[in-house]
Amino acid sequence: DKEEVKKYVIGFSQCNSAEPWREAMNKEMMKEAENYPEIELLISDGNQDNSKQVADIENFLVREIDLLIVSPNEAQPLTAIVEKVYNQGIAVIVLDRKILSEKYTTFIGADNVIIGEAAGKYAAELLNGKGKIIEIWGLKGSTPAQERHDGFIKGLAGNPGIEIIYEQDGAWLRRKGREIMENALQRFSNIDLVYAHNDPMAMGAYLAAQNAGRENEIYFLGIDALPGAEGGVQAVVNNQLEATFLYPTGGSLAIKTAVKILNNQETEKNITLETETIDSSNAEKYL
Amino acid sequence: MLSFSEISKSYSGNEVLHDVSFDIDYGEITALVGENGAGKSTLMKVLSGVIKEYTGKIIVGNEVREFNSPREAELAGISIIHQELNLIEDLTIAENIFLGREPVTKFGLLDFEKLYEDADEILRGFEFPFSSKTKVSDLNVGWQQIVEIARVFSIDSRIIIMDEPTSALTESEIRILFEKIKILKNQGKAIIFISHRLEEVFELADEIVVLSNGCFVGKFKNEQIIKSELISKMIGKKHYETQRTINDIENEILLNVDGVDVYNKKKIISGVNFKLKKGEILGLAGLLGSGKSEFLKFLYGKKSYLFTGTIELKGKKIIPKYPHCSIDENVYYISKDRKRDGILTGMNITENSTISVLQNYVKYGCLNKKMERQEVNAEAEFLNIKMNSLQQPIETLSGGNQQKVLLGRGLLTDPELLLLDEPTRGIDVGAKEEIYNILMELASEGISLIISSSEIPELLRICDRILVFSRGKQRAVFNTSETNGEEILQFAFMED
Amino acid sequence: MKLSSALHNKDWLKPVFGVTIIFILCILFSPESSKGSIIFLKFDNLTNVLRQVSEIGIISIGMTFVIIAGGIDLSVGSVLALSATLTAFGIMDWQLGFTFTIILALFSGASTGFINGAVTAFGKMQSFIATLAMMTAARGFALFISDNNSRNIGFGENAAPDSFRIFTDSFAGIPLPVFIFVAVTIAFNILLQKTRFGRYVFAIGSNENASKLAGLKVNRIRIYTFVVAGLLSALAGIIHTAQLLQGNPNDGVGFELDAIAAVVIGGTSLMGGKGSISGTFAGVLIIGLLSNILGLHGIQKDFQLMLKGVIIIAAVFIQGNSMNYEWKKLFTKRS
Amino acid sequence: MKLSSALHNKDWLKPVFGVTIIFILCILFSPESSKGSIIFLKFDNLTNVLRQVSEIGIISIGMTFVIIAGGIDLSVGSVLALSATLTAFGIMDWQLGFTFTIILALFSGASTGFINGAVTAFGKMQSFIATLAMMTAARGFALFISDNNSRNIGFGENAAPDSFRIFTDSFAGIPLPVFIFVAVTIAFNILLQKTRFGRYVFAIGSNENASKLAGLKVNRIRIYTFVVAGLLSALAGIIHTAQLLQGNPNDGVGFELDAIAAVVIGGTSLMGGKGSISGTFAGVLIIGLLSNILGLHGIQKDFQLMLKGVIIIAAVFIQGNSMNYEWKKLFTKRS
Ligand SMILES: Nc1ncnc2c1ncn2[C@@H]1O[C@H](COP(=O)(O)OP(=O)(O)OP(=O)(O)O)[C@@H](O)[C@H]1O
Ligand SMILES: Nc1ncnc2c1ncn2[C@@H]1O[C@H](COP(=O)(O)OP(=O)(O)OP(=O)(O)O)[C@@H](O)[C@H]1O
Ligand SMILES: [Mg+2]
Ligand SMILES: [Mg+2]
Repeated sequence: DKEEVKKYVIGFSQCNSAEPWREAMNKEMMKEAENYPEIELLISDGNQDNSKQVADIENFLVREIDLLIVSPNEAQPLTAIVEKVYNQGIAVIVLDRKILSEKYTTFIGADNVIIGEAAGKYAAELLNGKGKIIEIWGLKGSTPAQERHDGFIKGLAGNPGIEIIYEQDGAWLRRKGREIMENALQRFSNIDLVYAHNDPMAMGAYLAAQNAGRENEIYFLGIDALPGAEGGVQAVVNNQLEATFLYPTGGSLAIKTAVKILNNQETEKNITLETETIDSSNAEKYL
Repeated sequence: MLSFSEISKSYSGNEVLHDVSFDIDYGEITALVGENGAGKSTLMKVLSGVIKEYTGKIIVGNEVREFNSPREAELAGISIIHQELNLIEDLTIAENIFLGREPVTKFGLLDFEKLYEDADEILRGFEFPFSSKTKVSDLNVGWQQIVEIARVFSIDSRIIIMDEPTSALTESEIRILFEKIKILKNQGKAIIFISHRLEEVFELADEIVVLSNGCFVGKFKNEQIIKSELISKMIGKKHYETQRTINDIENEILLNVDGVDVYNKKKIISGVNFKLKKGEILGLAGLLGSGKSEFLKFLYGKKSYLFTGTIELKGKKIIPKYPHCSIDENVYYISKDRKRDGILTGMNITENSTISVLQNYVKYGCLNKKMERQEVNAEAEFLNIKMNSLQQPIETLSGGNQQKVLLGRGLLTDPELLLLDEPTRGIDVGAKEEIYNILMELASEGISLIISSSEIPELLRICDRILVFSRGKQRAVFNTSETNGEEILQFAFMED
Repeated sequence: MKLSSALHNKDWLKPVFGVTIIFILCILFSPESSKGSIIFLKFDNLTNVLRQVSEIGIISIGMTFVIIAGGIDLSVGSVLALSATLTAFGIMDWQLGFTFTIILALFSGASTGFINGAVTAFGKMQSFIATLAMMTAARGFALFISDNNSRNIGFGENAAPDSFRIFTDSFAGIPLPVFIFVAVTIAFNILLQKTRFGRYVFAIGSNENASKLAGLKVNRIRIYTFVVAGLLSALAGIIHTAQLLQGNPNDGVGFELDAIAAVVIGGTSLMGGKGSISGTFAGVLIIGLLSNILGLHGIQKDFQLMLKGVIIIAAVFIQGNSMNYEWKKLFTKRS
Repeated sequence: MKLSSALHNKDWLKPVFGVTIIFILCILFSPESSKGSIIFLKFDNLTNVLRQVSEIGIISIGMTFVIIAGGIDLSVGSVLALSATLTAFGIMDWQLGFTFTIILALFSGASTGFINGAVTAFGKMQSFIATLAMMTAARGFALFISDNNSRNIGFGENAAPDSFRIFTDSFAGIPLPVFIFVAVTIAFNILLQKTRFGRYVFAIGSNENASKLAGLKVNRIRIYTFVVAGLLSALAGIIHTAQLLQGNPNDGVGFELDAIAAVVIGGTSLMGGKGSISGTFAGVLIIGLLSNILGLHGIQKDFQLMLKGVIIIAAVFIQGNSMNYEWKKLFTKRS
């Protein structure tokens, strides 16, 4: 019966399910997991709180999981517990964000700096080396926000004509994106491009501009490129966002890799997911 | 010697004390009397550091003193029992008595053993039936008042102020209190005693100071003034005691209480049996904790207690459950615990008066405030409430006037049966007389009243019949004309 | 004496006064556009402020009732999310049409409010706990309905009916949510100040015991206050969905604190028995103006937060306390 | 009478009773391991629960003082973040060494607490507002210090001194934070129950006016309660840093609600004047056990949230109300 079939328990510690990108990751995993009747997938939500995520993993340990997949909220705080799991002989797949140790089985993830850089280069090209940019940050003090910013600056390098005239913390929220843009629109009569650290904030900014009748004079760039009606790809197809940059969740790959590991097959230590620039030229095929 | 020198105080432009000057001697009991709102409490608050903004001087010994807080006054040897209860309900009796002066062990921790021992010791002197470990919130007003008194007795002060300490007490506690006050007097302390019960004043005081409308009227030696003279000094006019004309009580029975026992886990009231006619006034007499208040609360449905026996109102069996149901039956109740069960703090006089009858002022779904004000105004005039305006928050009225507002609240509901617990608590002689007249007039209009009171003379004055409780049991019912104070007390003291 | 009693009775003067001062400060500290005009005063900016605060404003109006009655409602943010989710799914997936979607969303608010009130009143539970539980449960329910997905609203075939656009439209340059916010403020101000129910709300917040003895149906009144709060949170949820063209079960986090803050800044006491809708309106505006002026300056988050802390205190002093404590004294000195 | 007074005075029985029931329920509903043992009861799991709640627990103890005194402290989460940030920077960047770092962090808590208290007491402001402002400002200050970055703690050369490891160590299999939590609980229980200060905290929360009339220095006592809350939040911040090996200015968001919830579930009234440390301890455990058992089951988030809502209500009934309302009546009749 069922108990017999579910040989393996995989615990996935997600750091925050309240974000669309991460929820997409969860969904991808659940869908993939359905292909393997022998595994049972437990997903916990860290609520964007390091302590909570550590507790979640501790609970997994008590539950005697066979494999841990973890997408850390922050690297350092999760390192010790992940090491502890690994040291107990349980395989660990680290997703999306690394930990500060080599004690894991496989890392799967994309590189935020590279994505930011791609966005920066794309922006520089769009603006022909001259223009005024609004940057809407993810939660300040969080690693991805910092990296997406750093990459973007790197991508813009060598374009002294391009200037970031206004930046605010949008905490990854569509509502904040809209509010920040509304203020920016009042403040600046000249805005050429908006770079938001994720698609929902970019869409929020777009709504604000649309409301002010200025959506056509501004380019909107987002990050994540989630598929589906709610995702950034659809927004590109709708001509709302100029482009979005794929930040693959790695969800299904993580499950596939997990199954390999559980079946004692060899896996690579580090799997880097490729990013992709999605604009009107290729959006349709990512829908 | 303690002297007040040209003390003035005003609120919102209204002067409530006007150049009051007089002296008080140590080793004497000085009574302070005056109408409701005369400024007695205000003057005492000035003396005890509660009110900081006033003009004039307070001279203690030969020194002009200005107290910025009650604490400073207490350190200077002045302590006070306020008119309104000021206890910390969530603490125990002992903790209240020694608040701010708790004994500590040598480790700096509270010495609970000593705390409770000392408190019990003090309370024993008052024949207090509860352990000092009881939480104050579990006591009724009378007992709380004794805790307040005990608190002041535990402080070694030279000047002791008591603002209506007896208004919630019955005869036996008052006797004990007076004995204690006399001991203090003999220790050479100055005692300022405020009361509206003039018999007490004459019994206790050496000197009597009269205030009227915020002005000092005079200081008299007890022996040199008689009651009627004192009253006319207080209220500025001649005072008549109208006698109840035992009138044509209708024969229709409004309320029939038949063999009622009330339970709250155990039996708290038993054997209540009486018929109340339309237009009749029934008095409830009894000692502190005898169950008379509890019975009124039960009849009104303040709490839904279990009971046996039957209660018929207008020939219909009722089970008292909720106040709003009682009000629908035209029964209204006014508690003696103004602060806890009466006033709506922060709301004004109008709002406090009409809260039970708002449906009368609804027009197009909204309240017609003009109509509301007019009716309250009329009511306030009828009750002779002393106030600045109808917009005044109720807690800024003098105690007696708050009581009148609450009475007005009840009258506005057009009751057929009024249940009044100590309706004249804290009300001055003149106003008391007014209220008696009002109550008797209500009765003559066909309203029935049940009045619980700790003042037997009061019951004897206005009631048609008096029912005596002791230890939760109905002991007797008398026709007022056929009994006297001693007999009632005899039954009130009855043990099982 | 005249001025004193005018100030005493016309309590709405105080908040107006407070907001006016904040408004003037905003003008003084506003950045200027390249052409030297005051950005803060631009018509568009002012309507933006109003539109941005409209959701939290509507919620705060409901919260005012609960708080005056001596309670608190922590579930408003989750109820907003639930209503927003129901709105999006109702209009897009379940094709309920305009009217039924709105009814469904409002109903969700009314029933969560009812449960809050019933648990508080009959369960004799502190409303903090009852609504904390609802805060959790309503969010869970929103996630359940939506399968943890946000739902975008589109127009056109098989999507939202055009009538739904009304929520995003502007009239005379002013977005509908602003009108709704103002209308709600006026209507509920009347409810609080001019009706029996309003009076009862004050009474039970002031002294529950005395109210019961005066014949008020305390439990029922308390429940109604929570229903008001729930209904208005749901209304805010509908507007939220229309504004962002998305119903997101994860939205509205932290709104309870914002709303309570607006109410309290508006002079309503958390101890119950005191407060006003006009005060809350002022509190909402003060918070909105504050965010706006800081946002216009594009101040960095750390400084923005530190400044905001200081300004909140200052605003409360300007708006409430100064009037309560000092000014009042000035005016009420006998003379 | 004997039993009655035992129950009446020994208020700690109530929470013990409540937690015991919850504990038993956790055992009953625990998942089983593959070998059939009860997972919930594993030693590691139980110490996990204790360690997980230790931070919020320490904060809740401080919060209890503030709430009993009739106030509220919303700034605890931000103060934790500030202290955590200062700890990390103090020990890593500023090389203050163990003792001075701890002193600095605790000092930050004491001073934010002092400011909270002073603004509340002397500014005559509702503590909700004063601490809301501090919640914002302290977070801003933490971000400012750290330049919006979290700071990792390492050991070895030029890094944290080894003495700092004590916070992460275990003794007899039990982590130090658990010992600290228990010690804080005991010490502050004594402070609340057995000292004058403790009595005064109850007094001002129960009736501020009467306390003033009785000569208590109400303002000073109120300030002390906030200092206690600030200090303990800072202590939690130090532990937080040690546990996660990181000082993060964005941490501690929402802790204020968790802490208040624990206090209120523990039977302390938000109206002030009533409450106990043992109740809070129980409240903290109840919340911890609840999260643990839900976490162990790996239930989906939406169901988890809905369940949690229901269980909170149930827990409060089991732990507080049943005892408060029915039992108490049974036992406290004098006879
Ligand atoms: N806070 C206040 N604001 C405005 N008026 C006040 C305030 N406190 C007292 N008053 C007014 O001062 C006057 C004197 O009140 P006070 O309490 O001293 O009277 P009293 O002589 O003690 O009367 P009673 O016998 O009824 O207790 C009253 O008219 C009262 O309305
Ligand atoms: N809240 C309460 N809890 C438990 N017992 C109570 C409570 N209130 C009153 N009692 C008890 O009920 C009995 C009747 O009290 P009640 O207040 O009716 O006395 P009373 O005759 O009216 O005296 P008083 O003059 O003090 O009002 C007393 O034994 C009293 O201790
Ligand atoms: Mg008086
Ligand atoms: Mg009584």
